Amino acid sequence: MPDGATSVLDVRDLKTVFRTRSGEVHAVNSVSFHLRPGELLGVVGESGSGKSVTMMSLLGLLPSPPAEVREGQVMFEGKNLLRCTEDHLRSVRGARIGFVFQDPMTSLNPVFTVGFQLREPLMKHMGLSKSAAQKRAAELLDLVGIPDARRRLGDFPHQFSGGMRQRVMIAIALACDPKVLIADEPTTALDVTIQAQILELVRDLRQKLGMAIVWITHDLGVIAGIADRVMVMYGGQVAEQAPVKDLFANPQHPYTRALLRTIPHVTGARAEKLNVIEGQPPILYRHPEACPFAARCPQAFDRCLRQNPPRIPVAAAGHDVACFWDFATGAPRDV
Amino acid sequence: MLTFTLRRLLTAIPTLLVISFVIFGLLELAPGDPLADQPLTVPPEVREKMRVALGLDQPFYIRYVLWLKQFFWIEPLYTIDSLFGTSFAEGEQRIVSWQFRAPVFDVIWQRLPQTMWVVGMAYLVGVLIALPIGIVSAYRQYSWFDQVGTFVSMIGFSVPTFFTGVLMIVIFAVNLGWFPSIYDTTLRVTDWESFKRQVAQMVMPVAVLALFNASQISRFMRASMLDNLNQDYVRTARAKGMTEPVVVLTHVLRNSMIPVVTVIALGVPTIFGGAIITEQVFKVNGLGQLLITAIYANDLPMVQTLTFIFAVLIVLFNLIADILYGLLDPRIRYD
Amino acid sequence: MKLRTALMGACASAAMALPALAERGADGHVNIIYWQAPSILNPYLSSGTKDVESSSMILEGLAGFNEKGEVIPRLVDEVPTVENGGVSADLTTITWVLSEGLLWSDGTPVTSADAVFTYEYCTHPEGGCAQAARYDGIASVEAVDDRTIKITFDAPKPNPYQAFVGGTSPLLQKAQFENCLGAAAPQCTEANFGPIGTGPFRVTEFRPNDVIQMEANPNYRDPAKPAFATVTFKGGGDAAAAGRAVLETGEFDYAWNLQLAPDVIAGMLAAGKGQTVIGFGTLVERIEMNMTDPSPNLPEGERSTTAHPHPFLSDIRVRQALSMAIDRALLVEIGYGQAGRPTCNLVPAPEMFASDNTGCLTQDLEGAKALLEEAGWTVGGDGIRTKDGMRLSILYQTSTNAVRQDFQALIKQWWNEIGVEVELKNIDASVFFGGDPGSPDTFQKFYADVEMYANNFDGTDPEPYLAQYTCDKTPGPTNGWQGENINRFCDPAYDELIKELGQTGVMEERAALAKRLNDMLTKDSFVVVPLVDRGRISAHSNSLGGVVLNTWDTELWNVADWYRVK
Amino acid sequence: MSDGGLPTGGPSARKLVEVRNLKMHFPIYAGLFRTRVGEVKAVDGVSFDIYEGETLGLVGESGCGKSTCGRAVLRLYEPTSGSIRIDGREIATAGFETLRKMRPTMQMVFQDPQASLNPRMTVAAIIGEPLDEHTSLSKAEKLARIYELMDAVGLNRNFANRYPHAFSGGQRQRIGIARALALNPRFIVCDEPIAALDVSIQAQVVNLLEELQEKLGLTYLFISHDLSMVRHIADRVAVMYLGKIVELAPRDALYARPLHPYTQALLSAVPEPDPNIEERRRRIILRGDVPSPANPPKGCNFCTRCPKVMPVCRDVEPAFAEVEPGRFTACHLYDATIMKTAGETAAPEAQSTSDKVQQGA
Repeated sequence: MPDGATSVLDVRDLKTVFRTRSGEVHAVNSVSFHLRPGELLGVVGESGSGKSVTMMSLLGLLPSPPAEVREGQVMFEGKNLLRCTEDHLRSVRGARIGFVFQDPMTSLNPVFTVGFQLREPLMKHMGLSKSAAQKRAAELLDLVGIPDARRRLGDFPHQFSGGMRQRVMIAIALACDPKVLIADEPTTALDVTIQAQILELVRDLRQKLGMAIVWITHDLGVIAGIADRVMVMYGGQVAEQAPVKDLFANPQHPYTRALLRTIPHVTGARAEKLNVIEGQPPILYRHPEACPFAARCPQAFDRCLRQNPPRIPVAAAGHDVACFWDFATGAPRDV
Repeated sequence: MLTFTLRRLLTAIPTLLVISFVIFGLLELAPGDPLADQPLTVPPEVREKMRVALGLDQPFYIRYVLWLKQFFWIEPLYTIDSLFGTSFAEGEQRIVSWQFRAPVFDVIWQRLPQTMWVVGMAYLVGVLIALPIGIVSAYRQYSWFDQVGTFVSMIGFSVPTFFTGVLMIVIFAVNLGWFPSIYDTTLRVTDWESFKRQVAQMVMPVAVLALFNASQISRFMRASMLDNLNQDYVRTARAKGMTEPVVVLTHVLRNSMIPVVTVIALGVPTIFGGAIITEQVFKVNGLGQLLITAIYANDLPMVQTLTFIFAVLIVLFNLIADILYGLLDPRIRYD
Repeated sequence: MKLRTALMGACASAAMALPALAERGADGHVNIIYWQAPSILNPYLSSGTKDVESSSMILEGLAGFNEKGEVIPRLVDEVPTVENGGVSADLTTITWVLSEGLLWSDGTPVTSADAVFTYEYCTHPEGGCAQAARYDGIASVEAVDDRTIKITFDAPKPNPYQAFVGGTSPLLQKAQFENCLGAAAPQCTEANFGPIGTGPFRVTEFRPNDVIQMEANPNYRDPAKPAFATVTFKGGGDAAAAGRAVLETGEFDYAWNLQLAPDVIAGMLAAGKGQTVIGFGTLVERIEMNMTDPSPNLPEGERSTTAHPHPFLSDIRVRQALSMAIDRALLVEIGYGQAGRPTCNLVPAPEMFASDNTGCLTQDLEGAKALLEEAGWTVGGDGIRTKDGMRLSILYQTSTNAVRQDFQALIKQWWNEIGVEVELKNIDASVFFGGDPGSPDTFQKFYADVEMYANNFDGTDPEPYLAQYTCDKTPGPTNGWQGENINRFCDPAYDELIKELGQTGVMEERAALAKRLNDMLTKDSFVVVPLVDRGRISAHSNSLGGVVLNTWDTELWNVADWYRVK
Repeated sequence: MSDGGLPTGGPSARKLVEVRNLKMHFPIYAGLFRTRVGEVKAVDGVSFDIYEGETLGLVGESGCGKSTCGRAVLRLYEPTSGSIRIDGREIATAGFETLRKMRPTMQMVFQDPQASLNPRMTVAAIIGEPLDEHTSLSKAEKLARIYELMDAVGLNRNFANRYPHAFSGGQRQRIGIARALALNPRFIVCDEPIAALDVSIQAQVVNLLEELQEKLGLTYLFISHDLSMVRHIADRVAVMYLGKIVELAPRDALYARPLHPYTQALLSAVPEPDPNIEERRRRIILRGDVPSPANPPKGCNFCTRCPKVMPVCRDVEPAFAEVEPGRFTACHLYDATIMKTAGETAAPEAQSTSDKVQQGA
């Protein structure tokens, strides 16, 4: 694993717990990952796998209570974001790290103009005057491909279509020229043709601006098209992590494999019957002592039920998996 | 918005005509006699003559049409006359109260100031204390502040004002002697001394009514804030690095105020309706007391006019509430 | 020693006399509270007590009544009588002579023309005058000269002190009300809200059903009066709040008519800020027996009419038994306390007219039972008496009022004890007393066997009051149910006596006749069963002097004599 | 358009559903007196058949009218005009009682299993509700039927008395399917039944639907925006754009060689879960947004975004016609007369901009 010096963001052993009436839910369990400058890290997983919660935990965006970030370290620009002041955190949020959320319909404040919502971070973090912020806001809208940007600053979110709103969200996230952009399912709520537009836009912006991106999604298709590296999450843990082609070509975790098999394609041969992963994802009321996927895993053996597998590096560079089973040998790994 | 307003005003006309007819009819059908409070020593022949003098020998529909003409034609003319010194309404019969033998509108104008002062002030005070309480209660949901607020507003809402009013009189007027138990409607504020007396006599009725109003509105405010605190755009605002005061008092509050403002607007007509019980308890003798004494005295012109004005205000403030909604919420566009 | 006593006596009498010597307006401000708020200051347009009493501070009649019911002069030097020649021997005229130099509060002289005008004002056919009865039987009112007013009656008038006497028929200023005759009367708002009068005070501001501000009348005939310069007359609220404001917080000086439970008043008095005053007049709470059959089986128009005598209340023994079963002392204790006293008389006062009838004051349940037995009513299996297959079952109605419902419950219990079945009914006062001929629930229609309410008479002379029980005043469909003989009592002997009373001028004889008439209705026939002589209880602060409660005129009859106790 | 012209699922197949020129317009009122100023043409003249036992996929982007179309086919809306025949009986104009009698044969599965299940009813009550309404089974018979249905959709019988909130999204959708099956329907409209579910669960529900179809001989109208899922479940696929069907073809033909430019763009926009394919793929990126159905463009509805737009497209509405056996499309590119007579002018206008992102104005 690369050391922190070459990473813009380095997360170690993050652990987040939700306190609910029926007890504590361990949503994120010892998650570690890093983000290199300019790279796009795709984070894949089903709902409840902890992918969004992990990212929200980084910058204290989870409502507390009920959420509580228990352990871990988040190194960003030389500071641990989990131990710094609330003020410092705020100066990072929206300035150095931008966020784009899933539902552009609800993520913008309906009663303020798009211009107001764009100016806010500019005035706060960059100290721009209102008119300077307005000018920059128009440039940003222009950048994300909204026609007639200057005039549209005076419009309210509901006057934009879903795709346009997501462009506005991206403009807000990019307002202060962040080093990192965290995009939480940014295209899930959009139609495929609009999704294609947004993906195209992001590719383009990466080239222009060069920020690192964490892209959370459940759609492996999107990941295949956009990511440099992929992290597969399950049960609040990282199941597998690999460069994108390596992951699709040589998935090491039974869950990754199952996931890939489940997805129908629009091209190529059509399977007669869809593959399914039987059962339901777990809700963890305790810190996992066993592999969280064991109950649904065709490869599971006794060790999986006793021990939670650590992340084990595999043959290819930068590929690791949290599984005791080795598909290459068809036998348990020797670790 | 303009056509919407015009259309609503146009549809209000038949509505109000029906309302006025229904009120008139109900009052007509209600048992009772305007001369019932005259002593039994007044002989029947004299009573009969008094009834004729009141116009009670006319059939129902004639009296209704006469009232309509007086309300919609003569009274407005009379107002114009008194404003511009013209004499359009000269010689025309205004709506005359049976109890006072005086024009109903003169008495209403006379009563309006004390009602506005006490009931209006109570509403204003109620709103002003309700909003911060609602905001803090919601932001710190289930905190001790919220629990106390919930308890107090439950009390304020459920304990009737004739109880709290008399309790306050017994404590503060009878035992402590701080405030007068009887409101002096003739007091004119001319200097510091009379201002202090005015404040002293307003304290108790305003406190009683404000508690009641605040209980209601703070609950609305709290519920509305809670609804909005969980919205996605709040997370967006935090992700932009906005401080908590900005997040709560700008982003959340503006949205939360939309339903609350309409509730507040809808409550305004109740000010003009007066507070029948509280006015009786503190002898404020405003519009509420005017209405209740008119009902007791079977003073049909007064009851009819007051209830109809009240109906007009309700219709009007419903419209105002709708317009406010449209103004506050850019998503709502009438027409 | 003697000298010292004499000196002390002189000092004391000087102190006593002090208020009388005081100069006008020296005692500053006085606050009066009436929990019923005055709605108009013209008693000719409303005879509500609150309106008559409040206006009596401003408007005055030629004469008034004192606390004993005697006629006292106000705008005249002497009350005309047969003796002094002011009343003609044949009782058909009365001549009043105004005092010299009388002025209205606006400074213009009071003349006999004002009296003539007042008569015209109230007798105008379209005016709807509430006091028209005060001017009944008058043929003419003439201004003989500027100060002399001569009233001529249609027939001999043994009690000529009705027109222009007392708070209910004051003098109006012709100049002010000239354009307010007949149909125009209600439109003269300014005059009705601020009449110019001769009383001790004049209006500075009137807010109907709220408050009246008054100041001393600068032209009041007694230059030393009134002692107070200004008055606030507040209306509204309830009797408890009014009592509290005088007796507990001391914000007000005088509170009218505290209709409160006796223990509540006692609690307020404990605060030590004021005291109560009580006066008894002619207001009698009574049970009226229906002499006709109210059965709902009868066709409408015949129900409760003289066409069908009552099936069992026509029997005097039943009526008497019902009266005997009542414990009046207990009723008083529960309902009125010091503000009531038991009575057997329809006319309990003034003293000279009150019969010595006290036979009903002791409850006699056994006697009542015996009487019913004697009348042939025997107790049936369920404890209710029957006779010839008819059950002794009574519908007992009254208006809705807490005290009346308490009375109903107690009386029902007593009547049940003597084997009478009782069904209770109460009706909203505005309907019960509303007089609507279309309503079945008015006290005049009397669609019940017995009913309870209170009534009294104006002034001191009971003649018109007793005259209500003649045969021709029976309410029925022919007269639109307008008639005061509620019981449908009809006795030619009674009618004869009434006629005789109308021709008798000598007071002693009149009193004797009135007593006989009273007895005929009560102890001789038990058609009217009086229960309680209801007094008035009002309160004043310890610092208000000169208050004398008067039940014959308005309570504020001597407000000119009120003063601040120093 | 003749009935015989529509594509067939097989030579022996019988038409179960025949929809002809169905229109569903919602009026827009405005002005002082609320006069009708226009209408939202949610469904604007669609025609299709569904053969017994087949699945017709109806795809399109949000707002294209596919859900409205599905509901109108079941007469959950009053159609503005057009004819709907199910099993030979006209339902577009059927009276209330006739309709009620036909309800058991046609059912619907909704998108949001959370919102379409009454939270205060137990699973047994929800599944049994249609039985109360349309049958007169005894209590025991009803319970037996409920258990049978729960078995059929893979729900544990022991959970019959639980409330919907105790179930996961996939299980709730099974409850919805069980309810739809209660009255032995022949035709089920599945309105985005998997949109709210996770990928792994989607596959479970789709498999269940397929199994049930096989076992019970059901006919589906499967409405979805997920082209890959439709490819899996549907026999034939209809593509909707702005209230109209732009292309209707057998599944394999459509995915292999889409004819209509919109279908082409739609398919090219679906990401493939394979980085190697993604790298090579040439995408057709459509510009702008879908026009408002209240104010559709003149001519072809797709002319505002079409990469192959020709002048004629802005004037003349293309007819929905069979261009190859079993393949229908509404596009001038396949209209021989227009392509021939227009010649040069008919050439696509702006192919070069088609695969570029709009970078602002």
